[in-house]
Order: sequence, then structure tokens, then C-alpha cells
Amino acid sequence: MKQGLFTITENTALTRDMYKLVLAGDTSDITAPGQFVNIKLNGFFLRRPISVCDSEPGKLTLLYKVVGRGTEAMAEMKTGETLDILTGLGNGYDVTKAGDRPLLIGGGAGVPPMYLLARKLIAQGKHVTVIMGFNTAAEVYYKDEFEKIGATVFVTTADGTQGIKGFVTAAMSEVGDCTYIYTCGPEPMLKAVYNASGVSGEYSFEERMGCGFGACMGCSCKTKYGNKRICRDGPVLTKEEIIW
Amino acid sequence: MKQGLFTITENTALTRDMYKLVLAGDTSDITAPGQFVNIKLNGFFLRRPISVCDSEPGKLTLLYKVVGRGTEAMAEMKTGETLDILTGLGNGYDVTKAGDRPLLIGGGAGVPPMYLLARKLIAQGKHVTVIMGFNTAAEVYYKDEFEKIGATVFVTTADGTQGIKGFVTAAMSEVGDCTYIYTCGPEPMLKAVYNASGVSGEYSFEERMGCGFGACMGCSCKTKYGNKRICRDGPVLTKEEIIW
Amino acid sequence: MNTKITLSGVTLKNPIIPASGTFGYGYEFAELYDINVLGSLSFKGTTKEPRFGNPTPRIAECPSGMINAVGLQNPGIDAVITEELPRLRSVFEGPIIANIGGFSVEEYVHCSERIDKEDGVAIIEVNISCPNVHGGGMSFGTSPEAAAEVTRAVKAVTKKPVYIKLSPNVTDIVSISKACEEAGADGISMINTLLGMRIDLKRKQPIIKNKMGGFSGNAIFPVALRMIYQVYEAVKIPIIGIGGVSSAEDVIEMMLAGARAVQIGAANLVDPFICRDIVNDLPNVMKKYGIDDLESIIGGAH
Amino acid sequence: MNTKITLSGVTLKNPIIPASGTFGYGYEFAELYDINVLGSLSFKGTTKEPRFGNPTPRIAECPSGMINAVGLQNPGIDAVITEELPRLRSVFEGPIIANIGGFSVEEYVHCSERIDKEDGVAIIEVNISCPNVHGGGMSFGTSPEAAAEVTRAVKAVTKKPVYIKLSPNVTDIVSISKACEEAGADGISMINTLLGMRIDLKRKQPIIKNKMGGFSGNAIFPVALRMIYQVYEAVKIPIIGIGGVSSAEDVIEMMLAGARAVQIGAANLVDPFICRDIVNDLPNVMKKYGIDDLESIIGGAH
Repeated sequence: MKQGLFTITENTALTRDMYKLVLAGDTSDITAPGQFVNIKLNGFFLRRPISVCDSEPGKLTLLYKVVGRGTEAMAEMKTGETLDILTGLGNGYDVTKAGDRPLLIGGGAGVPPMYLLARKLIAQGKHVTVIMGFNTAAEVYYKDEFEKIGATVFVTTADGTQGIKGFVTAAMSEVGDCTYIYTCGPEPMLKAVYNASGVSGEYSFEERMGCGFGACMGCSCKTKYGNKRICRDGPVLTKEEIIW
Repeated sequence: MKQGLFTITENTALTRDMYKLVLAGDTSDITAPGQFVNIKLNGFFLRRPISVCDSEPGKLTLLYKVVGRGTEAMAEMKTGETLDILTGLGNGYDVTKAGDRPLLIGGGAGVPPMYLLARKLIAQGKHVTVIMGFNTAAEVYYKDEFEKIGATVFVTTADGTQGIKGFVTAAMSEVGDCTYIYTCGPEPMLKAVYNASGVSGEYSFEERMGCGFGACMGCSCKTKYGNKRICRDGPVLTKEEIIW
Repeated sequence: MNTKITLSGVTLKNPIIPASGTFGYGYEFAELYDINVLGSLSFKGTTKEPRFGNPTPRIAECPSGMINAVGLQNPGIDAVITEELPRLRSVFEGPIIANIGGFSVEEYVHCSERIDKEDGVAIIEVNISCPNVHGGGMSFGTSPEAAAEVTRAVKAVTKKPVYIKLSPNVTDIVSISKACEEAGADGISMINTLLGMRIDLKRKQPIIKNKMGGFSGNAIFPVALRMIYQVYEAVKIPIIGIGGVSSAEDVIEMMLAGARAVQIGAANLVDPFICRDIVNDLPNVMKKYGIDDLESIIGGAH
Repeated sequence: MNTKITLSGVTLKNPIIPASGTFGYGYEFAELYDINVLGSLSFKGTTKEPRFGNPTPRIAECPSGMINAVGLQNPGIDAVITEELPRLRSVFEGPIIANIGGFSVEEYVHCSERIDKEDGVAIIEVNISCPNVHGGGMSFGTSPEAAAEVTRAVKAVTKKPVYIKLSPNVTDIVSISKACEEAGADGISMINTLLGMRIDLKRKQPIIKNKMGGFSGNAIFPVALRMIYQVYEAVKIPIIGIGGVSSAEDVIEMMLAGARAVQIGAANLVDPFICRDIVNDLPNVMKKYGIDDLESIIGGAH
């Protein structure tokens, strides 16, 4: 974990409520896809944890959903402003487990961490398939970005306005065999993926956090391997340890 | 009273701890010298009351002393930032009482309201004398500005490093006769002026305020004419009503 | 979109009420905007005799809040009835809440008897929780027996609904609220300020001349909300929620906890237009959260 | 510039102590900075048996603060003594404060007996004020008799100084602190969290699964300061001040109120380096306010 000052270089809407925030600063502590950062906002006591969408030396990309007063304030932030951010939080995904044909499944605001993960896996020569699940076509974002880096992308929408009609599990049957599943999204989606998948995988969970770095025990969960802190021992759990 | 958004056009240090803040915005509710404004600062609950140093249509000049966390934050504010300000607060000085040779006495952070007052009185053809009291030469500010508009200026410093050595009362004897006294400064100074002066006058008081516009009764004081709120019925009291 | 609510038979066009001590007797705010947009207003705490209150300084700042130790400065019940109330009624047509302070049961009774005859006053709010006056106020608010005694005495001299304003500086606010209900209170106003303090690092002495004072502002909202939630489960009489409210969202959150109406206090002192702005925002925020009728959400989080 | 202070004969190089529950057992923070700069640290509240604590969500945000309802998650006293404490002692040479929680007098006694044998532990801090566990914790902290009973029982089984950590959710914290002193407590730690609540407007239900939780952060500083000031006038034993401290200025303000040392709680969760930063700032802030020796300012505002 590192504490650093980042400068906003871009903060734009991708959809009605998903925003892209690009920051310049020290990303050296971000060591795995699936990690998150924790942002201090003026006027709010707790930091805002946001998953890493992409990270390269000096440049951090976050996609965030406006869901409350904190993220509403984030949407108002302007280029040139600086933010106090803790980076390198959480365990992240283990890319060595992928096998040849990993399947990445992101639902709604759970899509962003799949991007850096896909990029890393493709760089290792894997054949990466991504399923992105949304409620409706107007919510779809980042499909082109995934395709640009060489991922095979399936979009699902609950109302059928784009791609496959239904939930992400509807696309899973079309994808066919895969070697490993990496996923992030709302808990009902994670559970559906868990039940529909025949392979091992890593599941990223969300919980209301206090600190984001393991100190407060606010976001604990029970696993088959004992109590874990979502923020520090997670947010990624292996399929084998999950207790629903 | 009006609530308005003002844009910072200048925020610079005059001395080690006195700053000049120039703002663009609606000054139409500032009707008398000696009034004050109340500034909302990010991260602070109460507004900061600051006396008006100068006001013209669209342009407001404030001089403030850095004394705590709030004014420290003010010193960090940058040109282009906007501030939520309540204007037109307090009764202000009554310029019709001045007579031909009014004497204006400001001590330390009590100097600023004397500027607009001097400007208004000079515009009416009065012969204005200003006494500015400081601890030491390094604290002196705005002497040139007062002279530029045609005031006769006496500076006193407690340590004698500039002007007359001593307190403002030391200069009062040199000034000789005056028709009326307008003053603002720390309470011991006001009391010394009160005791040394043979004419009537108006004295501006300071008190810790809650709202600044008369609602909370936080800054009440007793006068010979009954209880008054420094923020609304004051900050200016006439010599005749003061109870020490 | 229905923002109407009723308090003991009194209909308010909306649940927004400036809290006692932050809105004077209303007429000065009426110079800023038409205060008839408000559901009601609770006027400055009034005592039998005129009071200057405590020595100054009597204000200190805190993170997300402030401390005041005004100490019930007011012109006394006679002047309030002959001067302040007529001025208020000339600018406000809605139901008025008369906030009454006191140092003895007799004083509460005296003021309530006087106020009982005033037509514009819809509700009497009895402050048994002022932290800033010695030998009275808060001591009534920290014991169920004393709270019940004041309630019974005031109820005996007025036909108007009587709301008891409770102190949060207690171990068990539930037992105090129940004692008030059993003694005949028509409603509960809660919470008054928390007892707080700040020290000036330069002088190394308390900022407030009286040392301590009443702590209010956004900071106390979670404590107010918790207490309202607890009391809502224990009593059947209506609750006017007070404590750190500064937005329409806060109003809805407090109503979900169990408040039937909501008073805005310290926020008025920072933003004199806030009550008007909350009244204006309320329908939008109701829409955002799928609320058609405010009456329907009272206690909705239980 | 002397920042040294003593607590019941234990010398701390400075009064800065991370508060229990916000610093784990220290060794994870030792990856961030050398925690030997700290005066002491109070480790995560430990109970007889391992505990997962309450169901999640157990965190909610507030203006200038937060609510937690963790509910004493900890690996139990046996694991703490065999695993956590040795790890802590490998990275921290200073005096350790062992924070003990419990649901019965017997549990407090059990944990204290075990801890009594641990060399690195300088002080036992008995938490009788956790708002997040039912049937124990806070109920001991809301009655002078119960507080005294726990104090006597723990004192009987340990030679280490015993500090009782008090709840602010009481009418009269002075009487509780005096009861602890009379029962033999060596010091008072105060305050624990205020009981608070938030409601989620979208779900219209409490954010915290357990409904309520402990409210901490800058918001509660004025309440902590007031209570410390009151208790300082009533007892002779030392007070460790806790509640909303997030700067070296806050430390000095709390010491002026009567605290002999100061714990930093919620602020650690927002800024993991804050204790180190306060230690570094302290000499500068002392200089700014003309303070040569921190011992000399304890209770200075009285």
C-alpha cells in the first residue's frame, strides 16, 4: 500500500452514471489486476474504494458508478485537481491460474477490473473471452476497449436491447469450454456464475468498507478457510473457499 | 443581506499574516462602511465574518488576518475559485455624523473598515485623519493606500519601529481637535480611545459569532439602550451606548 | 407528491420546521424570503422573565457543527406575547410552535398558561433539555420522574398539544420518552443539543465563557437518528425529529427513523435560506426515492 | 521539547496511542512505517473466545465520522497470546496496552489473568463500553455499580495497571469514573463510541445490519473533550483521552482538558500514517503554542 497524490487528467461520463477517471501519479504499488484504490474526497469522512480498470507506470484509469453523494461529488471533479489516494489495496486476481482459455465475467459496475486483467492475460498469449452483463443497451460501456486489445466480447442485457438477452449466465453456455473463470459483479450474479461454472475461478466481492486496508475489520466475511477481510485478504476469493 | 457567489481575483499577503482578498460579485447589498461579509469555507461549519475594506459595484476587497485553521485555509485559496458569501451584514458606520474633521482609528486587524469609510468621507469633502496602530513596523499595511485617497495618516507602533512610538492614543494628542471618532480594533484599544476622546464617535466591536445575521443570539452584548446583537444591531455602537 | 403531515391534529403543509433558537421569532427571516413556505416554526425559547443569557463568548466551532451557550436569551413571555408573536403572525399564517423554557415547574406552567390563550400557537414545545442554564432545564430532561412532572403540570393548564423536547445527554432516552407519554404528552421533540466543549489553544482556556455548551450541526445527526429510532419503537405519540438535518435527504432519513416532522437548527445559522431550499428540494428527492406521500414513510425503516 | 509522559509509572516517549480496533495487533501497520515512533498502542479488543463479530454491513459513513458495528471480531485470548502478541512484540518495543472485552465479569477476569503474565503488556484496558455486543460490554459501562464490580474483579487478578474504558452514552459519566476509581482502577480511558445510526434511503432500512453501531471520528471530539474535562475534575487517576482526535492540535486540546495521553481511533482508518504524522507534528505545534513539556499542560484548561 502507498499513499500518493494523483492529478486528474480526465473525468468524463461513459454512460448516464458510469464515469471514467484518468489520473497521473505513482502506480508502482498496483501489482495485480483486481486490486482497488481508496480515494479521499473533500467533505467526506471515509475514502471511496474504486477498482483499478487500468494501470501503467504514471497513469491510473478508474471507472466509477455514481451511486451516492460521494460519487456525485467525484463526477464534479475537474481536470488538474489533485486527489489523495491509497493504491495497491486488496489481493487482486492471480493471473497464473488462467490456463489457455480464461473466461472473464463482469456485471454492471463489476466490469472495470476485467480490463487490466484481460490486458495482462492477452499479453501472456491467452485467448481471453469477456462476458459483460448489463440491464439495458444504454448502460453498456467499454465493449470497444476490450475488443481493441484482442478480447472476444459477449454482451448481455437483461432486456435484450443489446447482445444476448438475459443475464451473464446466458452467455456462458454460448462461450463453451473455458479453463478458468474470473468474475466481478453483484453478489446474485457471482452466485449464478458459481452455480453455472464447471471450472475453478476467482470471484471478487464487494462490502461496505471502513479503511480499505485491513485495520478496522469492517468488511469481514466467513470463508471455508476462515474469516477474511474483503479489503485486504480479498476482494478476490477462490471458488473453493466461498461460503454463500 | 444577500447570499452570492464571488470569484477570487486576487489573494495575496500584505504582511506575514495579513492578506488581501479581492472578489468579483454582487456588492449591491453593502450599503455602509463598517459592515462585514460572512464567508463559507469548505471543511468548516461556521462562516468566517470579515469586515469590508472596500466595495464598489462588482468588486469587493477584504483584508483578513490569518489567526486559525479557517483563515489558514483562506490563505491557500487561489484565483478563480468561487466563494459563497453573505453580504451586507451589520449596521456599519453612519457617515452623516462625521463633521468636518473626523478621526478614524484602526488597530491591527481593525484597520480595514477604515478604508471604505475614509474613501466615502473624503468623497463628501471631509478632512479625514487616520491613525493606524500596530505592534511593529513589519505589521504595517495599507498606509500608502490611505494616503493615495487623500487621508492624513499617522502610524503608531508599540515598539517605535515606525511612526509614533506607543499606542493609537499617543497619536490622538498629536492630531489635535477632531469632530467625531470612528474606530475599530481590539477591545482594550477601543476602551483607551473612548477614555482619551473628548468627542462622540462610533466604535466597532468584535465577538465570536454563530450566524452573523442576528438569528442565533451568539454575540449579544449589553448596551445602555438594551441588549444588542453585535452581528446585526452592531458591530458599530455609538460612544453613548457602550457599557464596558 | 404529498408533503402534508399532521401533528396531533395540526396539519402542516410540509414537515419542515425551523428549530427554536435558530430562527428568532421568524420576522427577520421573513425579510429574506416568504416564510409561509414552511410547515411551521418553533420560536426562540421563551421564559417567564426576560433573560440576557450567558456571558460571551458563547459560540465555538466544531467539525461539522458548533457549540452554543446562549442560555435562553429572550425578552420574557410578556414581551413575546405583546410584541414578538404579533410581529410573527403578521408574516406567518401557518401553525406556530411556542417553545417554552424554565427553571421550575411553576415557570413552565406560567408560560404555558399565557401561551394557551394565543390563537396562532398550535403546539407548545416544552424545553426540558437546555444544557446552558443551571438549576433547571436539562435536569428535568435527565430523569423520567422530573420529565413526567413537568409534562403533567403543563398539560393541566393548556388545551393545546404539548410536546416535550428531550435531552440526548442521557443513558436511557426511551424511559424518559415513555414517562412523558404516560404523563400525557402529545408528542416528543428530539433531540436537543449534546453537551460539548472546545478549548482555545492560545489562551489554554475553554473557548466558551461558560466552559461547555450545546453541540449541534450535522455532526450529531447519527445520534439523533438512533434516538428517534429507539423512541419510535417505545411510544405511540408523534416525534418531531431534530438534530443535524441540513438537506431534504436528511429529512427523509429522519422520517424513516420515525419522525413525523423535522426541525432544522444549526443549518439555518450557516445558510439562512436552507429551510426554504429544503422545502423546494423535497418533492424532487421524494421522486428520486419513489415516495409519493411523506405520511407513508414515517417509521418506514422499522 | 519534551513529549514524554507517564501513565501509572509507565513511561511513553510521547502521548500518541492508536486506539483499540483501529490498528489491529500493530504488525500490519509496521509494514507501512516503524511503529516504534508511537508512545504505545492499544491492541484490538480481545475476548475469551474467538469471535467473528456481527453480520455485515457493519460500516456506515457520517458527516465527519463513521459508524462501526464490528462487534469485537478477534481470534480469542489464546491465539492473541500465542500468535498476535509475539508478532506485535517483534515489531514494537514500546509499552503495549492490552484491550480486553467481555460478556461477563468472569470473562474479563479470565482474559486479564492470562494477560497479566505477558511481559510486553504494560497496561490492561478493560472495555466496558462496546456498543456493539448484546448482553455485555456497554451495560457494564452504564452503571457505576457494574463498572466498579468489573474493576474490582480485574484488579484482584493482575498487578498491571488497569484502565477502564468508559462509554459516553450515559447521563453521568462522572459518577461512573468515580466508582471505577474507588474500586481501584489505575486510570480511565475515555470515551468509547457514541451509539449512532444511519438509514439507507434506497432500501429504506438501516445501513448497518445490526441497525445501530458505534459512532466515532472528528464529529465526536467536542463530546469527548467535555467528558474528559468533567472527569478530570472528579478523579485523581490518569485519563487516556479518546474521541475524534486527528491532529497534533487535537492532542494538545485534549491534554489541556485533562488527558494524560491520547488515543487516535477512526482517523487511522482514513489516513494510515496519521499517528506517525501526529508524532512528527507534535514538537512544531508545541512550539507554536509555547509548550516545552507536555506533562506541564495536562489539565491546563482548568
